[in-house]
Amino acid sequence: MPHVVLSLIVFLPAAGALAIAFTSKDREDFIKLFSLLITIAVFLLTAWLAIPSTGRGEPSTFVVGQSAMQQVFRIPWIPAFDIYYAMGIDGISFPLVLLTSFLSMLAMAASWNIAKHVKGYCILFLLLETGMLGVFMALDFFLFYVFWEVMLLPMYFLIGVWGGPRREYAAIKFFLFTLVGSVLMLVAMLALYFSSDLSKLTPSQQTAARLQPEELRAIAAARSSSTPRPVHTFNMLALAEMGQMKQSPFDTPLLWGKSVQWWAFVLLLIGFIIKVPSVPVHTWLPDAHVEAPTPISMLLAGVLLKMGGYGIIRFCYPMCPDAAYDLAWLVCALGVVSMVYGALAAMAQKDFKRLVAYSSVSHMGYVLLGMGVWTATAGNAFVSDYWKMGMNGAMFQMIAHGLSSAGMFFMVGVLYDRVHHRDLDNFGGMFARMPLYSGLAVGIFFAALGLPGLCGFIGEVLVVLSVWNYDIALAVVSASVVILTAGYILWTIQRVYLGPEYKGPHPEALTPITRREVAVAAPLLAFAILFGVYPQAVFRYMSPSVDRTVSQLARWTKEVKAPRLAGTDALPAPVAIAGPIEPSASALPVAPSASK
Amino acid sequence: MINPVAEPVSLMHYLVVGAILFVCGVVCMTAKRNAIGVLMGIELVLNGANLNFVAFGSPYLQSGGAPSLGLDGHLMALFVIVLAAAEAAMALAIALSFYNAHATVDVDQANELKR
Amino acid sequence: MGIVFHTVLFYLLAILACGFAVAVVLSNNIVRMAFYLVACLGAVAGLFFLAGADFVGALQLMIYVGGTLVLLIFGVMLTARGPLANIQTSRAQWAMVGLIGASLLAVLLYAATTAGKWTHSGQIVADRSHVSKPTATPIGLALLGVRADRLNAERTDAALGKGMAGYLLPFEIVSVHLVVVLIGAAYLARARRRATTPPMAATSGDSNNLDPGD
Amino acid sequence: MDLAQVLPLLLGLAWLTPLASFAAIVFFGPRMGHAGKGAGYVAIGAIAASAVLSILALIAWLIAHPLGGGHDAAHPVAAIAGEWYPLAVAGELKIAIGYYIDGLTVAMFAMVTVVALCIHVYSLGYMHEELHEVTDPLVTLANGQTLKRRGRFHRFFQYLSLFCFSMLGLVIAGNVAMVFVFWELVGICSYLLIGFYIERKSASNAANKAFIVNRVGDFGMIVGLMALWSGLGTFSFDEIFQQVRPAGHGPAAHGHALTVPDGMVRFAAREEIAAIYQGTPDARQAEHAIREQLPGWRAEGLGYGLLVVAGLGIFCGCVGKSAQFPLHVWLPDAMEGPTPVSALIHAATMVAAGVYLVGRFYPVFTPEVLLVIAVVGCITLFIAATIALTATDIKRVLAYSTVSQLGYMMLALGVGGWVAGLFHLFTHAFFKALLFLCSGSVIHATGTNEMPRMGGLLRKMPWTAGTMLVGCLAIAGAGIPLVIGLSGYYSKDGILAQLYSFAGQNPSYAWLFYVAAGGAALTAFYMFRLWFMTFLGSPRDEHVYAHAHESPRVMVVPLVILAVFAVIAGWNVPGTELGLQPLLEQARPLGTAEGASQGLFLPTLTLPAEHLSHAHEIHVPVTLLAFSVAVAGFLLAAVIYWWRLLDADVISRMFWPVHDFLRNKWWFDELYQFLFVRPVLAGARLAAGIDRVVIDGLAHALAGAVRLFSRFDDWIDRLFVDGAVNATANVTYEAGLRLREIQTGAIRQYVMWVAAGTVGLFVLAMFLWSYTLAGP
Repeated sequence: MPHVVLSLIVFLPAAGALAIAFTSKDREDFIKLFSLLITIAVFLLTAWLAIPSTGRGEPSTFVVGQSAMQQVFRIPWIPAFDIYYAMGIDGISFPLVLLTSFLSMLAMAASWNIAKHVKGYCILFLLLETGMLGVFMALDFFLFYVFWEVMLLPMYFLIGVWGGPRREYAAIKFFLFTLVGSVLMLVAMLALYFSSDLSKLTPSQQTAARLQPEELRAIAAARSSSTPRPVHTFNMLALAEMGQMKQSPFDTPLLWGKSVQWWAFVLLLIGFIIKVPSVPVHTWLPDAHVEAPTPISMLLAGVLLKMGGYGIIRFCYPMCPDAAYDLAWLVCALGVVSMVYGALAAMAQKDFKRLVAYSSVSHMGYVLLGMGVWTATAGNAFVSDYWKMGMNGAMFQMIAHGLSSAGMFFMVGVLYDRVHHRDLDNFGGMFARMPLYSGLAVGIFFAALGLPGLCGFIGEVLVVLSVWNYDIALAVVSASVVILTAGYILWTIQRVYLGPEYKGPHPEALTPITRREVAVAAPLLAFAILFGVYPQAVFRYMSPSVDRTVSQLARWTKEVKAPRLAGTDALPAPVAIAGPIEPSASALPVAPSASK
Repeated sequence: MINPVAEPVSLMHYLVVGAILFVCGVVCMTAKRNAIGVLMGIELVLNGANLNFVAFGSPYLQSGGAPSLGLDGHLMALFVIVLAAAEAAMALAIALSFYNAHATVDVDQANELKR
Repeated sequence: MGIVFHTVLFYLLAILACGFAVAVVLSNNIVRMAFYLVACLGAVAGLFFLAGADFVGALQLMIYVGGTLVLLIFGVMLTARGPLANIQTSRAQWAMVGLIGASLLAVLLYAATTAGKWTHSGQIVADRSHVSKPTATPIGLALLGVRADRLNAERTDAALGKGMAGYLLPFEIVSVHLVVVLIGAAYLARARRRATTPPMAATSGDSNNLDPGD
Repeated sequence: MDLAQVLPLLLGLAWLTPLASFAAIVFFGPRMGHAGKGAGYVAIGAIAASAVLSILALIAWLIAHPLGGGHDAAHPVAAIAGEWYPLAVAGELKIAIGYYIDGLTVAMFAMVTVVALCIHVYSLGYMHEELHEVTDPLVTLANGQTLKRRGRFHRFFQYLSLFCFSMLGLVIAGNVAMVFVFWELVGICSYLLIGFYIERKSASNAANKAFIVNRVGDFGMIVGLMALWSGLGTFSFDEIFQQVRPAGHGPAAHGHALTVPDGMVRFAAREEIAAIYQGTPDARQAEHAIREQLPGWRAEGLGYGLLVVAGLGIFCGCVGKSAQFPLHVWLPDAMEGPTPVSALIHAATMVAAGVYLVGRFYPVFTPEVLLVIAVVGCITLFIAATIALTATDIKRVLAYSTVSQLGYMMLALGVGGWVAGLFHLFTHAFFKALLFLCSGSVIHATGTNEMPRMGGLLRKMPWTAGTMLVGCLAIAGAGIPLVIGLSGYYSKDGILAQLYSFAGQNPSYAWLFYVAAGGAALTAFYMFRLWFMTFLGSPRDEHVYAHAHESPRVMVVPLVILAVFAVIAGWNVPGTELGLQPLLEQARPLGTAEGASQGLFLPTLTLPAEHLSHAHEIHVPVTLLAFSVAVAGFLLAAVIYWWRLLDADVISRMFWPVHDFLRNKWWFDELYQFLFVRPVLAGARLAAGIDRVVIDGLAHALAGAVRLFSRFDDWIDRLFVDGAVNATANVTYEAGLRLREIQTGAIRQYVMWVAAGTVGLFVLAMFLWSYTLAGP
């Protein structure tokens, strides 16, 4: 009963929001407690899903090691436009789902200080959680888009109502930037929809795309018809299959000599890098973070930014591989520029939260870079291992950044709750006043610094190590970011936590960290350490799917793109790429036996 | 010249009486400022209508060849009577209530909603 | 052709009914109006008998004359005090009312006298065999859902079956309606003791709350 | 039991015990005994257990591989390599946590744990005051008072335990990635311990400086790692060495000559490979063609540059960690930390990790890289030694001395003296730890770091003075020439002999030898300057002198133990070949015994094999030379600071430009401030400014334009669209107002209207539809 579990996970928060809507707004404590219980329930559900399935019979939980989509279901929703209510999870989305439910739980626990309009806050918060979870689980492009927008609106209000002094400005900025992105995404989505044609899929591809009987009938009808009419679809799996076909329906020219998939890739990429965010469309982030209340900052940095990366790996690459191959340099360059630029900008900040926000820009640059390193080229004998490493690193970096940035924002929030300012030059001496807090905070900051043994290191090092094979100059520049990162983080620690005494206002308010705050921060740090020491805990879930995506693209490069580049299609390549992917026939660049 | 008493009564006769009662009722409703008077007008109107029902349902008055309502007419009349009773009770209660509040039963004084 | 007593009786009763109705209209004294109305309704009951509607007539006497009008007279007595008993209507209004009443009467009389013309002729549906029978039993049966008078009828709706188009449901609705109305009337007309509300309750903020319990 | 199973177990346990101690102190530290005093004992217990386990491992190793086999390159002792668990796997690429154990590893374990144990015990006494509330006279609060704070005894030992864990992990690491992991961890421990006095601005600045400068080195190291990784597809030492030093290559049949691995050749020949793949449809045929081409490409030199980059990159990391020029600036500042920390981390172990890594990674370095290492080491030793001449802070003198000695090690490694360089690492660890602990004892007694305020302390603290004299003699390389000497005598002689051998082969690089020899004189000079200024002469500051006292036994005993090691570390067990030097000789990596030559870019450079330097004609003159320059340095120091025949002030005034130059540490800090720090900060401000002005400006301008257009649109709307709508509404409203007057609220009127309406309807019906109504 996959649809029950997944739907329950997605819509339980929404149901909770509905229940709260019928509760008196004066019962604030009850509402908070109820929301917390809902988020805990969602987390427990996802955690239950994470228990590896035994593999006997119909798997009810996640099957570790399976690379394909799991728990898939597709139910007609708006049949007139081929829109399905389709969900599923795989190694790419499931860790993000877990991260979302985990951070939502902690963020709700961090929301105890919210005093204004508690009822409205909790309702919007839970709606936001539904949107976030839905984005990661949706398997229908349209459904994805709906959830994407569902998540946008509560965020706007959460920033705009519960934010700081310039909240309206920040909320509108956030909203407009993201809306531009989603409009472009909508255009791309429609372009892909109207170019798609299910009847071009082979039977094995149809199975892989989980086509429903009515769709198969439509295909049969279209094929037998004297005037062939394309069968459009929003099915993400089918779109990916189509994008990687030898004669892809997305290859038709659209505008200025560029194909449909080129335009779709560019539009989608812009939409997603706004969310990531990457330079130069990142300026909404510092403002939104500075103004948003602490728990919302946690979610914004911890989950929302990940949707950009998720979108790129789920949409841009599998659906538009041709454009992705041609524009891989752009993705990499954006990533590197973001890394350097974000780190530099962070160094110049005086506002604590702004600094953390810019660190997010820098850290999310790794994600773009890791995804972009398309090393499976002819010169590398189409070996995709380095790209796999980069992609795995990028995905891991998303999880790691989700933990560390949420932690950092929470740590800033703890201070802000007490002294009500964030001026970095007016702190100091926290170690003496709040030793436990400072210990946790420094631990989390070290995780962001990329210290080995903490989660930030793994993602960064995998990404950086994978770049050299793609481009040496980019690799060197990206490696240099470790210096800048150390610079701004250590400088921050020095200014806030070290030193003889606190210099700012309200020194009397600096009470020790409460038990509730420890309960939020400690799990974050604990997971940061766990994932830093034993990253396989994440990779076991993630790698099979990531590797499969990369392998498919590598195979596509070998069988479709390389002949295209060579200007000859004479290669005896199969018509389509589908089915199980065997390890590449060619060995690693190095065969030790060869030199012995 | 036809002798009126030698002719059997036709439907028309009843209808004429009903019409007269009806008009009297309407005039009563319109002209009386007393709420009770208005009520009485209503009773007259209802009776006029009732007379019509009964006349149409009567088997003796078929000279015009009109189809008889039969028992249905009687039943309609019955319902009207009962509902009139209900209406009278209700209206009187309202009138009393109004009287308690305003110490008058002049319907022209009942114009609070207009203000 | 001799005198048809039925006709004579009709004229008599008709004149009585109309006369008393006019008297109700013209009278200014509310008590007298009530009396005239009683007489008028009694005459109408007579007309019902004449038309063969014995049960309706009986009920007319019982409910109207014996019930409703008693109720009305109670109302009169409760509200009629001194100068308030007769509230004068202006002459201009009378003129207006008269004009409209006369034209309405004209229209209705025209309609009544031409009734035969606009009804379809030649279709006498009712079975004459039971006309002389009393109507109370068939009406009672009809109120219970059985149309004894239609048992032999040819035209019935197929869905209902012969004799099965009675008035059980309307009857029930009417009875419930009556109960509701009476309870509502009793509630509306109950004595209010607003003046005796204690000052504490008046200041407690819910003095405008129409709570029947106080 | 099988050694391949026992050693990983023993060393793994020795590695993890300090981690357990760290975890225990993190969670229960403040509650351990009075004011966390128990934490010290926990940490000492852990490191003692580590030491025992390490020595057991050493014994096991020596039993399995007895020393004395000579330079048997044909049958090298195989290292024990394996992996514990993977960190990340991508296709056939894998990064894992593993181990690589050979003689060097075992020896390092024993050295690190023993020195650390001594220092732990010493710290028990040195950090004693952290048990109470501490008054820090160096920190002044805003209200003018000096800082009073709670003691942080347990935290100190917590960091020490973490450091020991990280350092041992670095040593046992089975691959370069794991080395990097622990490289960073020792870095952060160093950061935490340098900044132990968090209230002092200078301390936190120094900590930041140390970490960031190290990160600069790490940047280079990452570049090296990337080159290595992309070329070889593995980080494991074992596999790297197999690929770089394949059997059967080289002059001798058993010679493992340096070979550019296939992967690097392929990486450099990407365009050719792409061409082959595009010309050959079948992947297997293409692979075959590529394999045939590989030797040719290698002969063309493809991929050699990548190997050089990899070597230089790795060395870059070592430069940072071992404080070599140009990244040496952090180490002297790191003396802000407590003195035991300086002894353990910044003298004996962590800073030697760079040297250790160069030694470990030795087979991968091409002659060009080795030359760079040698030159950097040489420059470092000279610069640091000169700065040490004028420093007055006792710890800074030792710090520069450390930098200089590390330079010696690098220099030795760079000219092919693998054993010499690493041997010096070990001996240096003992005597430099000893020297630092002695200086700590002095500081503990006098409360000051400044040597000009000391003097005549010999009478007050004889034990400290005695052991420190041993240390000075050891570092100066004292001994009876050609007969016997302290540990430094052997190691320094080894370095100079190899240099001499190298200079003989490469006359154009002979200056390396002269600088090193001169450095030996400088070493003797500044060390004895330190000792004389501190312990001899008359007290210069009566207050300090009166305050001084010998340290408690808990601090003196480690001094004595270390002094013993400083004396004997260079000796073999009499009558046998059992000693440090033979152990290292046994651990010599593959293919390095024959020396190296014929680099692609420097074909004339030749690194002589190390055993050549043991030849009599090299060994004897070098030993005598080294002894004489050391004596010269000692005599000069004695003339100035002991016998006072020359006045130091007069000399410094005479050579004031040189003196100023050295006092200001060659202006390195200022130079870097100007060259790097300020431009980066300016870049940061620029980036923030671009965000604020350009990008946000653009967004705001766009928003403004849209709002302007919307205002225009609004005007259109109000004029036309709204006009029409409003007009409709107004008309309706007016009509409503009129109609409202009919609503009198009078029931009677309503009835009248109904009646009138009925009449009207009837009339209308009769006139219009009379025929219809009347029927036929």
